[in-house]
Amino acid sequence: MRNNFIFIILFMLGLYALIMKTNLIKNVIGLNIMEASIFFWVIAFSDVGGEVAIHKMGEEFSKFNDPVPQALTLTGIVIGASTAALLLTLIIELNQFTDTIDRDEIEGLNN
Amino acid sequence: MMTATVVLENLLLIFLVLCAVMSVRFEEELISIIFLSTFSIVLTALYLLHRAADVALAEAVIGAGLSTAIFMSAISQIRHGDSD
Amino acid sequence: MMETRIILLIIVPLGTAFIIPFIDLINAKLRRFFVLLGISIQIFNLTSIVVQYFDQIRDGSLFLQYHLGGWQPPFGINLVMDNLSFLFIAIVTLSLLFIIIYSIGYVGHHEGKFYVLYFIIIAASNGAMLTGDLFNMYVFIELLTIASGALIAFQRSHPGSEAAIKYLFYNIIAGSLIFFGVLLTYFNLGTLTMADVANNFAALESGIQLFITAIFLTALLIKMGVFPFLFWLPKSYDSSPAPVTAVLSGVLSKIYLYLFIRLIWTVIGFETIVALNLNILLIDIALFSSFLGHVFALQANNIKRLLGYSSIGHIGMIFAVIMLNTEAGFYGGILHIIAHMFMKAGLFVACGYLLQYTVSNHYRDFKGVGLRDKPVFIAFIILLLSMIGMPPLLGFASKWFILMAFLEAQSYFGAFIVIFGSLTAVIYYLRYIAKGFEEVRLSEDDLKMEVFNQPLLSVLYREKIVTFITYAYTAVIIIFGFGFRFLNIPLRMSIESIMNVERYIELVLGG
Amino acid sequence: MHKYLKKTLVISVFILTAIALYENFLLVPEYTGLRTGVSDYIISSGLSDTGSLNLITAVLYDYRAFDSLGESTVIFGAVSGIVLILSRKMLPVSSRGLSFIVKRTFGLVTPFIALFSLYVITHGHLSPGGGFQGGVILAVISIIFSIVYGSAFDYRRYSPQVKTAMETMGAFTFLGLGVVGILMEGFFLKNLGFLTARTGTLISAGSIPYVNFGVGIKVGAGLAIIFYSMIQKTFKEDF
Repeated sequence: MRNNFIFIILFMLGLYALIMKTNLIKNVIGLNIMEASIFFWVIAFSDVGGEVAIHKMGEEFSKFNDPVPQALTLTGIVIGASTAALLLTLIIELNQFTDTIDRDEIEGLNN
Repeated sequence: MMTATVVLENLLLIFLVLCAVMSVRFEEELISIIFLSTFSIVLTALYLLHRAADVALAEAVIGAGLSTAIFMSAISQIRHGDSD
Repeated sequence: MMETRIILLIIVPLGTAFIIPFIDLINAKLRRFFVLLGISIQIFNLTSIVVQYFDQIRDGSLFLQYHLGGWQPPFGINLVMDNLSFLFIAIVTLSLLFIIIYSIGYVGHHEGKFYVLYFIIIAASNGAMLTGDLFNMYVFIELLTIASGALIAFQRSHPGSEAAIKYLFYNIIAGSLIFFGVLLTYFNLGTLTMADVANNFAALESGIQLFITAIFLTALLIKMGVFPFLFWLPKSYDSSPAPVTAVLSGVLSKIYLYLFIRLIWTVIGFETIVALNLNILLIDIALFSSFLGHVFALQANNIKRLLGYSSIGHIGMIFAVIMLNTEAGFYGGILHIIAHMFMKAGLFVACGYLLQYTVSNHYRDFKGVGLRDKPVFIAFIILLLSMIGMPPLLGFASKWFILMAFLEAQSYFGAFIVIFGSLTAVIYYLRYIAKGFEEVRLSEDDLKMEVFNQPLLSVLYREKIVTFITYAYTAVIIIFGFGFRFLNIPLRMSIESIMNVERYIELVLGG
Repeated sequence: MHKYLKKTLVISVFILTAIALYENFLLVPEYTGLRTGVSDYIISSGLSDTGSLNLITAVLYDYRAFDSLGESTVIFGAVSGIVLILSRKMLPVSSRGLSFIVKRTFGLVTPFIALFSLYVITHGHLSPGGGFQGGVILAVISIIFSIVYGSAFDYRRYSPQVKTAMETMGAFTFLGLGVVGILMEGFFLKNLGFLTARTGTLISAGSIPYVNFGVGIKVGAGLAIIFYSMIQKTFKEDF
């Protein structure tokens, strides 16, 4: 319940930064927050109050948290970081031509 | 014991939202990035509270470490027309 | 039936992509050898599959699968090749082969990096079409996004980087929505295998069904460039180099259409869509998007942007006709996917070569292009006529079937859009053909400009390669235009495999 | 006026989206009431199937190893794109580094960071961590070199060519283990049976430690290249 609220707040905040801010770096930050909100929701939702999903030597296994969503989230985090890096590189490249990172001042981004 | 965890979690959640709001609100990019890094660290703590150790390690290393370094190197390369 | 060769369709291009940077360190001249080696192994592999399973392809019972790591479907990842994915893999591989031969001379700088990204696209498109697992599909979609995003900015020019930034913003949002949808599906059904999801999806509550379906549909509409989210598309088609535009328009949008068919018919199930009352809404959105694409194309003053808007029009039309869920609709839709793939890729390839004689892509600079290189321009005209829908060409056949499907379903707005598209296409294409044959006298300055617009590195026989490739596309259009009955059997069989979901589920989960 | 109209429109769309999301989340039942076929199987027999104590590593490198191959290819594609885009730029270069004290301190700390990354990589099947996390820590060493000693030092120690070779090596370790799986066990990326040892020891869990090692090297070298090309002109044009 609480986690759903946090997810919605963070997702909307990321979307706000993505759409309303004109600074391109801010847009990438918004994208990061948006992705992080999804990852956070997945982890919080899949927490059933069990242990970390690692067996301990010499102990019987007790109740574990679901390992599959955690593995998928790990993949998602790595993919998100590499796409953000590519995006930032392109922003550096665009800045070499325009000397600005304001979206409104760059005509080509608006048509 | 149980209530202590809940209180800690609530505090961390409030701090998480606060960091995200700050990161979006501030106009200066450098401050935004530092708040984003703090956001990742708080998120790491929350992942640990939710007992997802691998994801917490990945978020600490990638979100708070590498992403911040890449963001920093990006803003260090960016020229603003009026400054030079 | 377990078949090792279908995994080789993915890992051979992947291995080629991995080895090229290393080869560049040793000797850059060896690079083209490895590229040709990778491509020929790929073609050989596909041909051997066709030869061995020819009978099954013909009677529609083709079903090859592969369990990665030896895990049975609900626990591990599985690859599936049925008639639908076979047809798409065959045409995508053919189209990508043409484009890579074309780009051998075109790419002036950083050839190695171009081939790395290109082979990643080959591997990822095969993977996205073969996979039978939802999360694996997400990974391959992200792979397609990142490789094509880097390729759009390949020329490192000002408009190129703008286009790539815009493309990446839209597509990363779509990617994270797909991630969210996949995880929601997993939480509700406890599985990621498409067949297992399909088996249990109808039992879910209708609110959750709507939630998951809406998320997947939003993501796919962004990826395909249908109405509310079409604004990234013309810019990225306009600003990227010619082979990349051919890949974007000819191949990637078709892969997303394939994934759309897979998700809606196999995984979610069309009955669910009808029960949620989404099908009428989607047809109307798609037809409106098609209308908008044709109207925007009328006012475009730039040939590549015009072709981009026309792509929006055609994709919307295909989308709508597939959503009719009739056999005639699928027949026309898939035939038009094939036709549009070859027409658009051929047009962008020819256009990229012709535009090097001009100063800009603008309409007024198109003057006299047809007189510089007549053979390529003739092929260009034939492809344009096929886009309009002239009778002996493949574009006519596919548009005819689409029209018949709309009339059969009594969707008169759809039939109107098909005819409206053809009529506007006559106006906006004939303008360019007429302009291309205008006589022009060149001044000294124009000649100087021409030198700067040459590609950075010209290769021996480059003109011959380009002419050959454009004529190869034209030949495909003409041959299948006369003999579109050749495509009858593969089309019928792929429609069979779309419609017969139970067989898919049974074969994946049973063996 | 036009701007205010746009702002109101966008914010109303936001509010509608938020309400729609909230309504839909109310429908999602609690986790305990959901079907959990796959995760139950993995929790109960993941250890005996793969020999890996860490079930997340078991999912990442055994049950769903093909996803990890795709994921490391995403990093590979990003590296190629970034190197391609930035290779012509004359970006400002720092080769002086920080003060003497900082250099000495980090000179002492760096070997331990390397040791920690090696620990995280090799203990992926026993404790939290694995190839991706360890690889990123490995890339941090290169970042520290660039910041503290200046990028020229980093270039002398580990030139981009060496990093590219390491990246290719890591990628081929992964791919090669998959192909060996076809040859010996009959399936791509199948856990190699002859490598199994007593559960809980360092070299156990079949091919998982080797896959981890390959991924670690690949990710580390790739991310180091990304950071390096973002702070300095690195690769010469390859024609």
